[in-house]
Amino acid sequence: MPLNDMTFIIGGEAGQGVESSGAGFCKALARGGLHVFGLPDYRSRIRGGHNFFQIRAGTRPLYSHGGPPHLLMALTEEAVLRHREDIPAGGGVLYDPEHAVDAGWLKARGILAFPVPLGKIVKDAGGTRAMVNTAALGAATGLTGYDFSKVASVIEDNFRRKGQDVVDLNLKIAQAALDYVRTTFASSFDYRLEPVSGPPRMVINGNQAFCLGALAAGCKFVAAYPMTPSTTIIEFMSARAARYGIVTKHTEDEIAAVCMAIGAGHAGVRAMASTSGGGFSLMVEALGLAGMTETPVVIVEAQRPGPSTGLATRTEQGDLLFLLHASQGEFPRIVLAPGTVEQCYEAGIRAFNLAERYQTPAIVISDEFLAGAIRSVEKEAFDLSEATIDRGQILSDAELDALDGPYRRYQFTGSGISPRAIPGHPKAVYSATSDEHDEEGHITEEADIRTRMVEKRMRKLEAARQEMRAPETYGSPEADITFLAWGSTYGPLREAVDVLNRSGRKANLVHLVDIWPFPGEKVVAPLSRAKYIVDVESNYSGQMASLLRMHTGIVVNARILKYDGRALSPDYILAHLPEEVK
Amino acid sequence: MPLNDMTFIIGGEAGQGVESSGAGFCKALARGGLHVFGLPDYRSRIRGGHNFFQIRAGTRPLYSHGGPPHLLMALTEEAVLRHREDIPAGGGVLYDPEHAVDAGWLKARGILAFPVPLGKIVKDAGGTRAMVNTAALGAATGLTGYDFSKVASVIEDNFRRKGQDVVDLNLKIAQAALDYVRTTFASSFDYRLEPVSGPPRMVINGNQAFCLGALAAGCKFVAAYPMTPSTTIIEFMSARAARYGIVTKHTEDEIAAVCMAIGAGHAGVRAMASTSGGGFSLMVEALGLAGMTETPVVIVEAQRPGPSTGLATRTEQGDLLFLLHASQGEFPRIVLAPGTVEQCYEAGIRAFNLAERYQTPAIVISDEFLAGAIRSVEKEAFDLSEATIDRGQILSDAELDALDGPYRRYQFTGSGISPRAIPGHPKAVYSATSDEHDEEGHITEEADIRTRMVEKRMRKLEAARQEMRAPETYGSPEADITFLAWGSTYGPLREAVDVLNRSGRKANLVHLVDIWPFPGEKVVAPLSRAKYIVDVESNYSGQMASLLRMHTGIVVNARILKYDGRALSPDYILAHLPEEVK
Amino acid sequence: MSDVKDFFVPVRPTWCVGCGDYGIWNAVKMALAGLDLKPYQVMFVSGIGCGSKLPDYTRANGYLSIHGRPMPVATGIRLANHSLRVIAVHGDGDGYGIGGNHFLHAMRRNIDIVDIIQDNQIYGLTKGQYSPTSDRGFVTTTSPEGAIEAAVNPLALALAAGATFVSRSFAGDLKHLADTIMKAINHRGYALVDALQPCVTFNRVNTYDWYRQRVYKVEDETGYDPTDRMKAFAKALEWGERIPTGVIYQVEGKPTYEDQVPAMRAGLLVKQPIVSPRFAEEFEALKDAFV
Amino acid sequence: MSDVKDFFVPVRPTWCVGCGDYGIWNAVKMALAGLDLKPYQVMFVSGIGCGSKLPDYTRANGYLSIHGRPMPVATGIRLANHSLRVIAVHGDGDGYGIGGNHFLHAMRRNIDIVDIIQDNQIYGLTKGQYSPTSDRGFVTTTSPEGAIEAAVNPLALALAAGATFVSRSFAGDLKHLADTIMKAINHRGYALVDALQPCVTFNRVNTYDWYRQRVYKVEDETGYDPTDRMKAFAKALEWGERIPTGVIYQVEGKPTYEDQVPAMRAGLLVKQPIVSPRFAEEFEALKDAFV
Ligand SMILES: Cc1ncc(C[n+]2csc(CCOP(=O)(O)OP(=O)(O)O)c2C)c(N)n1
Ligand SMILES: Cc1ncc(C[n+]2csc(CCOP(=O)(O)OP(=O)(O)O)c2C)c(N)n1
Ligand code: SF4
Ligand code: SF4
Ligand SMILES: [Mg+2]
Ligand SMILES: [Mg+2]
Repeated sequence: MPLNDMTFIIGGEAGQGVESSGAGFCKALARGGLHVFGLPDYRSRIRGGHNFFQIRAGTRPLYSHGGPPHLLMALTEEAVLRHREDIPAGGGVLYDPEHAVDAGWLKARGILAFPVPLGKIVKDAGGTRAMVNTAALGAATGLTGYDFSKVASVIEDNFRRKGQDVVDLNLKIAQAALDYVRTTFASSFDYRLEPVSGPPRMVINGNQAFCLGALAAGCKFVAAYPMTPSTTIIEFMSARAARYGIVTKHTEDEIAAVCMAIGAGHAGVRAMASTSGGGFSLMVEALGLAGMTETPVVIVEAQRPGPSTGLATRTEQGDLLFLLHASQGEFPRIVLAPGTVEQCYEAGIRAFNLAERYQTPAIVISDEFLAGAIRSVEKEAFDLSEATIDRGQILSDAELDALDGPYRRYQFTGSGISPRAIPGHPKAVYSATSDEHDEEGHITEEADIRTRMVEKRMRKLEAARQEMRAPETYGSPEADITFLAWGSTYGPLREAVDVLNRSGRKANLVHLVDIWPFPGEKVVAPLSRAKYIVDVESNYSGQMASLLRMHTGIVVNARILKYDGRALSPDYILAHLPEEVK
Repeated sequence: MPLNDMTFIIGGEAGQGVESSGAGFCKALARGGLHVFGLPDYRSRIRGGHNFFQIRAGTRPLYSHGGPPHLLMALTEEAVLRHREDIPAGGGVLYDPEHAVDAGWLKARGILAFPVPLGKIVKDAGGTRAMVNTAALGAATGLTGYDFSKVASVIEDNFRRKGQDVVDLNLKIAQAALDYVRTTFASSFDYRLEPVSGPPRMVINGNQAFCLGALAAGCKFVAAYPMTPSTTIIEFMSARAARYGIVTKHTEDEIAAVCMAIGAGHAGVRAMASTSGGGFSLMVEALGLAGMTETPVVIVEAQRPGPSTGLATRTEQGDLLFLLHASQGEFPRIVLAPGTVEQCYEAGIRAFNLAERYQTPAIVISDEFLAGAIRSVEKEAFDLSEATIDRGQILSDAELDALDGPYRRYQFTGSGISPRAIPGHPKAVYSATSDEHDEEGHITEEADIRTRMVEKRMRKLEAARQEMRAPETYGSPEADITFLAWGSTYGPLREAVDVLNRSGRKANLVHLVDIWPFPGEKVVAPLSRAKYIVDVESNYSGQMASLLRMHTGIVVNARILKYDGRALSPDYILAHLPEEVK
Repeated sequence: MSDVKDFFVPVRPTWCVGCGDYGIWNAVKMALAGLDLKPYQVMFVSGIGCGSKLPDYTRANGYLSIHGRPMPVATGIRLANHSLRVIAVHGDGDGYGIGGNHFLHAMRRNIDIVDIIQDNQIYGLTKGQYSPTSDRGFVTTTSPEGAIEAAVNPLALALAAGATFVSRSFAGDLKHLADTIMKAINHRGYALVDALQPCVTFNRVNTYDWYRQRVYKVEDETGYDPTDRMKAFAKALEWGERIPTGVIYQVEGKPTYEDQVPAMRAGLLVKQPIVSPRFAEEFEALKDAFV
Repeated sequence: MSDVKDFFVPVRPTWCVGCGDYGIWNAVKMALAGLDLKPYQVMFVSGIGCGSKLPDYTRANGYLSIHGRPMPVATGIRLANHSLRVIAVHGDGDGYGIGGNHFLHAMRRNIDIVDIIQDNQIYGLTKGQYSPTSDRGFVTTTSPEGAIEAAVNPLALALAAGATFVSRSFAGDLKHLADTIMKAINHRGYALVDALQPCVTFNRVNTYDWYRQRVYKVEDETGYDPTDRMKAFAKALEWGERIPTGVIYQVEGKPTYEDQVPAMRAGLLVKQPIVSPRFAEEFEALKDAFV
């Protein structure tokens, strides 16, 4: 009887609350001390179609979705048809007998059919069709024998805003479904869940984690134009703007968004713009403006599959080389690609520190998978006391008062970093300019000053490169297979590495978060010991492998690439191992 | 007595006609069978400041500026101060004694002073101050003993539009200056020019040559927003639009420019947008649109030094890696980087053929140096009969009439190229879409179709890679030094190679025009024989060297890089040879 | 005669049940059929948004471009082939938000394009943020305390920008909308159709009822003269208790952009020979100019 | 008292002799001195163009941004530090051409920024292409047969877009221009100053004389009421033989954008502690919401 190790799928139409009930269930499981990983899969439409939400629950930390679903909670017929092939024998399908589900097909494959009159239960309780998902939650709780009080507490929290009546109604529905299942199917389902002891864990996605980091970093200004999968960043910050003294601005377009953030950064506050690839494309010109005027600004780019509009609600890592080289001319930038929610939180802090320390744009690159997938994680992982704030070289009022001679905003220095003055002080009067300029900021065309100014700016990359961190190495030190990864593929790969190592193989992974300035030597170190390097990326061309070769000469032995808009899973990676290392 | 081998500089304020008289003099020399190279150097201001124009004249084809100026035609005091240090002994300075020129300084260095009362000559002839440059031309003709009829014929052609009076006045002024010089200085100047026999040659710059190519290719639509150094393209085409049945559009911004070109390309005409780096930055999102909808469109990007506004009227090759990776997601594109005016002409034709053959954007990358420098070149080099037009796979009306079943615009094919139908035919009704789509063009989110559609698009790169041409190798086959270059540095490098080989060294150069899809093997071939590779680029980081390593693993031995906004010259290259090969 | 069925494709719209986009879709097809236009004679150009999916659901030439850029794409198409009836169709965020600059410049150009804005006063496809036409105080995820900007007034802007046809209609009044679109198609020059479009999912304020209680037709008003720009401006400023619909302004006889482009006088650009027979000769002359 | 000399920097303008930009430059400095503003209290934000170089020649905080984008940069600055008097100064191509969308949205936002457009009806810095305000028929290198678009009417647009202060002046009338700029600075909310600016090099039509023969001041007109939006619109449409200057429209008392942003009530954003003292506590609550 498999206990506390199972995978669910909740499937239904857009608008049926598939995602919210999935997330709610995850939270209920986490409140029972279980680890969870939840992955939404939805279409670029508001109602109808087929959405689903995958939940994995276990007693060890989970880093990825994947594996066959043991229980399918089908809110529509289509959900059954879409997923039934994946269900292993012994698994089950929970559905409303209103829907024409071929129970014979299921039984023939050893899959249990759990018809539950969800619609009727809701109706009898006096609920609306939108509450069917609550019924399904109750039913699933019943089938798996999980502790209803955990589910009930989440229902209470989620509906509290809507009033006690709504809370009670949902509780009633969930309870009724649970009772129905308990009486009808007793304990005929093998897969069981029960609370274990464990610390309270957060269930959080990458965008939320990044926002917590940005709040901890003292971000004061957020500008954005909505674009999936980045929209939840500006929405999260807007909801909390009044409380935390943040200005958020939904702008007329992405050009305005990044320009406003640059303006705010210039004026002295920590500022960011969040977007996805298409919006970033529109920010490219202003990115160079920030580079030239040495204005700190943070840009978050949550990737989705391109080119162009592509698959608006899906995932890909197709923008790496674009982000690294975007905008005309050459200037320093920082690029971080967190791979876990913990790293998202950390990137939220580091990006602002690095942007201000090097007075340059800092780009945080994530993707729909990382932005939207939720994971249980210890509260301590988001540690405020480690969130040191380093604003870099800013002249204090006293230092400015003491200044004699003109303030030289772009002073030539050994590090390339010139002390900043925040506008508004009588001694800090200068112009920043997108034209080439002299130390005081005045436009110049002199060849010598130009050369030195380019070198001054680019010199900043040297110190930045020093503080870029080595990739994380995880897995067997004596690996026969070394996976190379960046960003969101960390989780699935980590699980694949665990599977391999548990099966007696020797595998590890080398994962980059700090991407630019490319920490060449630190990347070479772990890879030079590698026997067989497999580059794993959610894109067509293996962009990290290209970058690696460009900067280190190392050529990977093989690539596992996926570009259908769905996240790489451990199963997929294992199934696609190159012949040589199979 | 050095005959027919000399360098001039005309220097003065913006607005004094430095560039037009330089270009006119070049034409006059070419009409005498001489080879010329002319390079304007001007500031981002409309009047005042210091502009200059360098002219080299010789009896062999010239590929670059460079070398010390033998005669400085100074229209201002500043011109003398700026350039006098560069003049060799035996050289001369022609100036108006109105200006406080230190003739003693010149004499002390063996430089001849040729004070000519240009202003007075103009005034006496009844001219305006704007005609002083004409006087200077006449004077230079006199000093060098050149055939005045050649100069006169250019004056006639240039001023004909303004009426015979203006022609006559300018001729009178030029003649008067010439007479003054002949009487006053006899033949005291060593450097002489005289007509030689030779075919009539064009004197043309890269933008003009590209436009001739585009006209030969049947380009019917040009959209642009003005931006130095690309503006002269839309201006050239606009001036000839009515005559050649071309629609040109100065748009509200660069986004509109490229979108209009894409729309026109979609509707079935050959269309292009021209811009510089900042404008290209704004076109990035739509670039991906063309990639996704498989719309042929040509984009010309004439680079200038960045980042951001940078040095608006100067030159750099800083945008290579940006152009290659611009826009979110992955899709095929073609990138050509012509290095000479002949190659610009050719690129004007090939870009349209490649864009239509592969139904994808084709980018032509040039820079201010190539766009604006003029060179004498045989008329035959621009051969219309070689300008074959290949529109790729377009379904004829008859083929469409015969179609049964729906038209599948994005049909899966072995080559990845799907036959196009031009909208307007009853059987060719379909939608192009920036979302991922199926063979008929309808939006889809299905993983399988997505994967196949990505592969179909990317497959186009394979055939395109095959037809990308090998780099040109020039120089000693047994070279000890191999220079690597792309785009506009061809000319200066070629001259540097000649100098080295003439001096007994063994040097050659490997120059890429066809950059993307990167013709890896064809680049490896010449470089694998190289003993010592020196990458020469007008940028800070050596972007071609990075690209080379990324795609071939080859690491260059050294780099000569320049990023002060001024074009690389043969002298500069020779002076900066790495110690190992000095 | 063509028929609405001619515009049928076997693709089911992904719009929410009850969405105003259905009304606009049906009205457009009625208008095309009413004018006896065939699918191959029409080119829809859209951007990105719920409503912008319309061309995917309609048999006709179509180009689903990127967010905010249908106008320049449509302009390029129209200049290359001015036999196509080009109809831009896109959301209020697309047209008045990110695409605002193209909106302005298309109008002063008087390019002969019908510009239908699916004006639901919200961002639908991105799940409910406030849009340029959202009223002050409108609460959404990006305006949690209520919008603090004045709403864009598309009709007033159009009048100021020099549009030659300015209209508004309502997705809940199919006949009036189809009629207005027909007039827009028949108009020579740029024609704005601001189509009020309930978003039943995210906009719980500006519902069918809300609009129904407010809209009235200027055609029903005795003496309303849509050729008077000042009157039209006053009318355009009305928004609140009463919302005018119909042709607010139309001036005929102004040259279109297409009328004035020399190269388009010879006929459709796309039908011109790629290089003219006498080009070889011309080319020699072109080169000679550099000699 | 501050003085025009306070705004002096030892950098010589690169403008052509006689350029209208000198007039605007002098008028701006006169206005600042007249209002006793100090260089550190003012932030100029420009784009790219001849006129956009003004901040480089003026002692004050400045940000020379990119072409068309001064308004959003200025908005970001202003939201971060609303003690700065933010003055955008840029060309007609910059402001009404490529920057048109930001122009529209800044106005409806009523952000408290003075927006001075150096309106020379031409692209100066790129050497003479026609601009959005070029009159129909104007011949340039990109309009060799004469412009075939109707010119943008900035004042009419501003009125339609909801601007609360709409004015025009002339670089050839220093006193009037300085005066108008002072009024614009004193206005709470977005303030447009369309400054007619002869480009002596590339615009040989709209010269000092051309403007001088046409401009008149609405202030001199008895009974002109700049608070009447309809009258202002009629006035804005005047262009040709007579060109109105002065404050065409002003409405006071409308809340600025800044007034309405909750986070800005606590004072200047830039002066807030980077993280508040009670943030540690708040942070625990933030995290707990995910448990
Ligand atoms: C450059 C860019 N930015 C943002 C988006 C995301 N996006 C898609 S639709 C949309 C707005 C939808 O609103 P609207 O145009 O009013 O259309 P509706 O969905 O309401 O019909 C946005 C912001 C995008 N696709 N491209
Ligand atoms: C994105 C971008 N496109 C084009 C340019 C080139 N450019 C510089 S100034 C200018 C227009 C100048 O006209 P205007 O704004 O009217 O200013 P003026 O020079 O007349 O003062 C242009 C197109 C640029 N710098 N950036
Ligand atoms: S979200 Fe709104 S606009 Fe979009 S389809 Fe649904 S109802 Fe229509
Ligand atoms: S080109 Fe015109 S706008 Fe520019 S500085 Fe000269 S006169 Fe002034
Ligand atoms: Mg909308
Ligand atoms: Mg201008």
